[in-house]
Amino acid sequence: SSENAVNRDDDDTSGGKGGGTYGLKIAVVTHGAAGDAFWSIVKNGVEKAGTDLGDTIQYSSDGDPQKQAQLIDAAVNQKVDGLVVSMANPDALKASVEKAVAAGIPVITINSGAARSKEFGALTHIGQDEKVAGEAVGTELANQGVKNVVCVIHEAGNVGLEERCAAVGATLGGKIQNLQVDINNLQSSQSTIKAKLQADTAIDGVVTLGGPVANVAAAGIAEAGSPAKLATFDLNAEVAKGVQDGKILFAVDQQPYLQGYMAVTMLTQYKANLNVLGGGQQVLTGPALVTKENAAQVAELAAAGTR
Amino acid sequence: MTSAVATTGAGDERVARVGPLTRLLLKPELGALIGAVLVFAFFAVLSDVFRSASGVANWLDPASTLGIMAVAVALLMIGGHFDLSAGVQTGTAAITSGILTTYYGLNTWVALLLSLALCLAIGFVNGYLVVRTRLPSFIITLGTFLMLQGLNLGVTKLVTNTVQVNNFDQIQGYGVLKTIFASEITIAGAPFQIAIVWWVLATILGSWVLLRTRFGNWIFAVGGDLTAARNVGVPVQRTTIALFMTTSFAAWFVGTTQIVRLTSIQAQAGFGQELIYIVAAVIGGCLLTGGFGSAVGASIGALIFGMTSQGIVYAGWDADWFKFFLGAMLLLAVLANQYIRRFAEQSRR
Amino acid sequence: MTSAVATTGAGDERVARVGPLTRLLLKPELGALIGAVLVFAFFAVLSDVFRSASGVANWLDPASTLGIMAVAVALLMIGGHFDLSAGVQTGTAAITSGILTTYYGLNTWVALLLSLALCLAIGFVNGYLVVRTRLPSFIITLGTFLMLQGLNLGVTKLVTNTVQVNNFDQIQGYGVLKTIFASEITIAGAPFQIAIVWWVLATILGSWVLLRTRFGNWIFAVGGDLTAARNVGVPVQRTTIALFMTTSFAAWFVGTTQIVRLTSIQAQAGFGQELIYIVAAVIGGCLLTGGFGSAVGASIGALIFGMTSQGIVYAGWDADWFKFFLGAMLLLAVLANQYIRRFAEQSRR
Amino acid sequence: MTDAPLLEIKNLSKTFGTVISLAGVSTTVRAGEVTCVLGDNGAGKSTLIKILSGVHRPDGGELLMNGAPVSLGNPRAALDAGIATVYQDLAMVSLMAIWRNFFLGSEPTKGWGPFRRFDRQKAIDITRRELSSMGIDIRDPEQPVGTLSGGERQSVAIARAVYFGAKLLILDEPTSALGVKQAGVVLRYIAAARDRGLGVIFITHNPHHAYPIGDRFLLLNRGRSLGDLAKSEISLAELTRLMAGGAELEELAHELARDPSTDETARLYQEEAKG
Amino acid sequence: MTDAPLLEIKNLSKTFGTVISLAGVSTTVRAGEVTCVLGDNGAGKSTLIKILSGVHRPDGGELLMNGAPVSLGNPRAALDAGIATVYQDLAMVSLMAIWRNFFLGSEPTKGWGPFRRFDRQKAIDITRRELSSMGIDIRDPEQPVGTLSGGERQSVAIARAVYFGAKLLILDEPTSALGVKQAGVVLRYIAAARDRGLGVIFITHNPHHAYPIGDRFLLLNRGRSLGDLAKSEISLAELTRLMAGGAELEELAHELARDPSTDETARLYQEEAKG
Ligand SMILES: Nc1ncnc2c1ncn2[C@@H]1O[C@H](COP(=O)(O)OP(=O)(O)OP(=O)(O)O)[C@@H](O)[C@H]1O
Ligand SMILES: Nc1ncnc2c1ncn2[C@@H]1O[C@H](COP(=O)(O)OP(=O)(O)OP(=O)(O)O)[C@@H](O)[C@H]1O
Ligand SMILES: [Mg+2]
Ligand SMILES: [Mg+2]
Repeated sequence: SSENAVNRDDDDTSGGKGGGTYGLKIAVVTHGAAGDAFWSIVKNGVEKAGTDLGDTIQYSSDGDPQKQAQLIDAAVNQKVDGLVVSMANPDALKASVEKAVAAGIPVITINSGAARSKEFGALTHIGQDEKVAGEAVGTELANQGVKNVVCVIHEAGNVGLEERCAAVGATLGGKIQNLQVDINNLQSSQSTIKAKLQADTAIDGVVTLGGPVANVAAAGIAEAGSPAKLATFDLNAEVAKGVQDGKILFAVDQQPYLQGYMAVTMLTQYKANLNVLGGGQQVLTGPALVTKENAAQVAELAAAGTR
Repeated sequence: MTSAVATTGAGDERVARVGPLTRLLLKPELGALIGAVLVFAFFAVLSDVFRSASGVANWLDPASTLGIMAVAVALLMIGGHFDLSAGVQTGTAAITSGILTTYYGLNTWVALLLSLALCLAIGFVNGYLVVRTRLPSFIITLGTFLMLQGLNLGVTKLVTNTVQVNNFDQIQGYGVLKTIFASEITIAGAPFQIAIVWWVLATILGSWVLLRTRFGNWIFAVGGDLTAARNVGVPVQRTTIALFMTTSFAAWFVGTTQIVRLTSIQAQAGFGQELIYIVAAVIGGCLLTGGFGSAVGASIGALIFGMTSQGIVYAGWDADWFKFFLGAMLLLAVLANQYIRRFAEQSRR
Repeated sequence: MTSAVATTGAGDERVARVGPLTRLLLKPELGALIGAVLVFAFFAVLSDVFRSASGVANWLDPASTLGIMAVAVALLMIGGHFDLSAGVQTGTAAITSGILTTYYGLNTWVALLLSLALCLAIGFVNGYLVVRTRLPSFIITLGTFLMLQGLNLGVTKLVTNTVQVNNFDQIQGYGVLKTIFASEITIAGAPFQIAIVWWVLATILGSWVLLRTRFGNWIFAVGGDLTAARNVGVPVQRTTIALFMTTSFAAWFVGTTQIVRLTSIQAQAGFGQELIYIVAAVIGGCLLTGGFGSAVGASIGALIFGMTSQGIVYAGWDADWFKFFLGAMLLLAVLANQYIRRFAEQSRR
Repeated sequence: MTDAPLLEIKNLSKTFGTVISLAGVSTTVRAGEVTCVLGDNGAGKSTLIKILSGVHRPDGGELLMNGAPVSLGNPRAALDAGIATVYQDLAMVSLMAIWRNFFLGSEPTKGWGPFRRFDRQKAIDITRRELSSMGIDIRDPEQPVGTLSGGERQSVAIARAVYFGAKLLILDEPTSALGVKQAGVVLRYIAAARDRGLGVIFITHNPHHAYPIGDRFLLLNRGRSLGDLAKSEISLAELTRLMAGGAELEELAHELARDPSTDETARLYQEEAKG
Repeated sequence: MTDAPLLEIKNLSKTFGTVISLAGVSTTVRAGEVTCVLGDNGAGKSTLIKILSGVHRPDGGELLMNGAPVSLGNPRAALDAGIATVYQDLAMVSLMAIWRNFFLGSEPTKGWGPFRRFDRQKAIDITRRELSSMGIDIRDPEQPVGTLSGGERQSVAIARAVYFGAKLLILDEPTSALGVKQAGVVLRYIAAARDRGLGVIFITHNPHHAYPIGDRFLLLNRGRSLGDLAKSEISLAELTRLMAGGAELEELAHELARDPSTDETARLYQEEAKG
């Protein structure tokens, strides 16, 4: 019964094989946990750029700043041609990034750490702080009349997630409280969200910080019979569907694919041609809001892991 | 020699009398049960939603899947072993079923059987390596834990290009699966998950096996004194492997429940849960060194954990301090449990 | 009776002869050492950067801080206990020093002493609860682990409004701290972290304490047979508490190294590391049940772990499969270790 | 077949690491006879019986049961061959109840298929009966074995082996921790087993326990055989002398007493030594 | 002070959960004398000595040392009061080397301040010397105790207690696992300790071991005292009878033998019983 194969790719959204022959070796060192939805899209982006341009990509990541610094050191040791780094904790990476720059390796920072990028000697920064995306969510929710928000943190103490929640609160103008759930046990996360809504019926908005949590939050809101509106960071196929169905008000998309793809492309162009897009100014990849109007278009792409 | 045949049982002058209450208090599960009652009372006072039917249904839900795993893990722990790969195996089960159906179009039941076979095979390998190498199960299952974690992510990425498998609700036969694994039973107006029923059944089965079968006797023996067990002819290797496979079966069951409930599964699902299973078993009175414990106790441990983690939310405490409260509650529960047992032991003189 | 006084030592007809090589192979650390050599050889073949001076400096770096903790944790494990809170205590130490200086303006040295005192107090509480309640240390330190995790986050958020403490390099005396905790020593053109020196010293000290002091004798006894140790008058409680405090001291040292190196610290720092410490100790031959193991072994375990985790990067393997390779390497290392010991035991006949 | 002894041990040897525990030891055990193994501490007695009960595998030598070579790869194999053993370290699980230990590895079951279960009541009843017929009056079969006194534990182990022993019963110092009464009961048990036609291997340090009941005596010293003799070839006095030297015993009694001249024990030992 | 006995035990009692182990037991131990505690299995002998060595705390009764009441809260306190014990379960750590076990809890040190360390060489030398003077020829003091034979382990425990015993030496069935030779050595040790002026409490099931050396006999039965007698008040025959009944022993010897009429052991037991 091959009708079971509801997820089989029928058309390829990856955009051809590419024919680049740059042959550079580029290391990408991020702070995203292995298996994190957002960072897996970034990884897809850098790898696609690698195939398109004919570069060799070495992607590694660790949420612990010291380990991330050691991974950068390892890349520098290997004398890579370019380095892409996300800086959730810039201070911790300072020494390692500067060492790379000193070794003559061009560095581009992505996602977080925009403010310190220049100082450490990076060519440019792609993407924006979580703050910008968070503020966009807060503003939009305020526009929708939401006043009492619970922000669902799925990894306690994660710098990026905390920044997102704080930024939502900054522009919301209402009350915001955090709620902790376990991303690795979504079923119990759903119970926890439900418990929060049952316990505090004044809540009229829920913000989740990743696609998978958004889906269980939607189910939790429904089961608790709460009127709360749901917004989320980051996309995945189910989120796109949820937005289409009206279960999710909107999703904010930082276009992680682009952060990865562009970083590799710009490094390649720099090595080949000493080009720097924006002349060293920060290059923004978002935030783009995915709402009911445009959700249908990105659903397919999200399922393919590029949005 | 006047062979002093026993005046059977009753009325030995060397045996002091003991009240039935004290006797009850001495059972390990009962200490845990009192801990559970305390935790319940505590949160019930703080929040009336917590003690409402829908509140109870809500916190019984996470307790139920945790409880099913805790019972299997308790059996394994009584048998003297750990399974650090138990958590990720729930993910492996769900991911395998999901990919086989939604990507490779296999028949739903065939796919479920294949993922069950895979889990049992993993359990077998865990057990086989443990008995053959005589290395601690902690280190062996740590190896399989890491490998499965990598496999779950690597395979999911490879097949789906994302880190999750979706649309499980669109396969044929999903309705039946939903009835078995994820239907709801309405009691007092609140929807109770069917997993709660499975949990109760698992506890009864686990208890029965432990206390009423020869396999149960072997479990206690293997965990209590491996050399002695081997010397009296207990099939040590078979028992150990069977225990690991039981844990894997439970992981398959819970993993399937998850993908049916959520209709999708994350590559990292289940990661880190293995410790919570062990915690539930230990709160319920299982010895970490093996040879002692009970299935009922492990279930109550799961209940305490479920109530505490949801109760903190009902009580409306600051999320930043969530782990602090969780830790404090756990510590208080086990300390209370211990104190009650000591007290009972004192008073039985 | 002709009191058969011993023909001292040498030349007992019941003792078979054994080569010095076999004797060497039987030491637990040596098995681990061979595992380490295998892992090194493996990655050295795959990547020439791995075996270059700068490569070595790079993978010795994570091994060093892990190794310092692993030695302390090994002592604790030989004494029959676990400390699940060891990882987060590194965070607690660094956060306390960071907040006390950069937010409350305390003198650097006073702040460091206060955070040391705090860590030692945590270790004391862990040990005290374990000896008083006689509950397994696993469950007690799980409680403190969760509580500290909550405290680290809660306090950091409360004081800084963010989840990290920054600008530690701007406190007075930072230069001295940097020299002690985070300076680099250049050998063969590659910068080696001073933590490596501390690691070596910690290993030597740990080994010396274990094998050459009475405290070391007590550690083996307490972990090997608690009742026997108590019966012959070993100060069981004091020994246990001292072991927990030693682990806390190591956590303080490593935490301080971190904040000095990174000049900032995150609220979740150290979380999850506790298991890796235990893994390193176990790879190095420590028994999970206590009473057996060595500091050198634990250090080699840390080395294996450090080489493997960095080696996978040097080998250029796909990060999605990282955990898979890590697990496979660990399993291979312990299996090789075990195989070598078996082989040595066979051949010594 | 009829002529072959129940068990024949030929040139058995065993080395642990650097330690040679057993070197070329031979003896025979016949059905309906008791073979006593005697020897100093560390002579290798326990090692010998551990090989016979499948715990250790020998490094050299041969085992014949009823004339046919057997290999006892594990304790289960030995049990299945009808060999039941009381180990010196008893092989009991301290945390488990007496009745569970009694039937460990040979649990009686009732019911069928998936409902086959441990027949608890039967197990408890048999345990109580077997122990009380040994003069051990257990208060509660649910008591964990770990809380029994040394001698009580020993009695449980012996009762178990006697109950399950089919062809060959091995007892490693079963009487050492026992009171005079209980030791008497054990010797009676051994005699009863022998009279039922079982072969028995009995290890002891007490010549007074060994001689009355033994039919064959294997004397070990530092892993080697000092002699393997039938009862007709040796007297109690000789046996005692071989085990310790009679003159020495006599001397000892003198030495221990404060005033040897008036001590009656000395006389007793003297007499004993004379045989 | 001079008149007060080294240790006086008054009305001691102890209950474990539902089990009454000891109920109102009294006796005295004088310096330079041996008090033997005799009794069936489970009589409460080990419980008594565990109270004396600080392992258990009594539920009732009093302990006086040199006339002054003492409370032995833990084993360290007992050791510091000069009481050294050989436990029935030996209190040794199996995984540790012989010499480490020997000095466990009382390690000799050298050096000072932070460099104070376990004096290894001294410990190893003393261990080897003390053991070989007991006739135990250890091959390697580094051997883990767990790999020693039962009797070897026993000897190490005894050698340790004798070495560290200051005022009162307690031995719980020290000879039960020992060969005839080694048992003789232990008895000699006890006599030597006594002659050095130590008080000794000696537990055994063997009247032949107890009588020659004992000055006082405490007979326990099911937790209660059957009598607390000086040597002058009792003969070996009586003692043996009290412990098991002489007639029964005789009968047993008959029973065990295949052909009682010709058996010399029966005669021997008869003689013994007559005293
Ligand atoms: N597993 C082992 N590893 C190393 N050596 C061992 C092991 N088992 C026994 N030995 C050694 O073999 C020798 C014989 O031991 P065994 O236990 O057979 O003696 P035994 O005759 O039973 O003595 P006892 O009368 O004291 O019980 C001893 O010296 C002992 O140290
Ligand atoms: N920790 C304990 N818990 C429960 N009961 C115990 C405990 N220790 C001893 N007992 C019980 O107390 C009684 C006396 O035990 P004890 O060990 O003192 O006997 P004993 O005279 O030394 O016997 P043996 O000669 O067999 O060594 C026994 O019946 C035993 O079951
Ligand atoms: Mg023996
Ligand atoms: Mg006793």
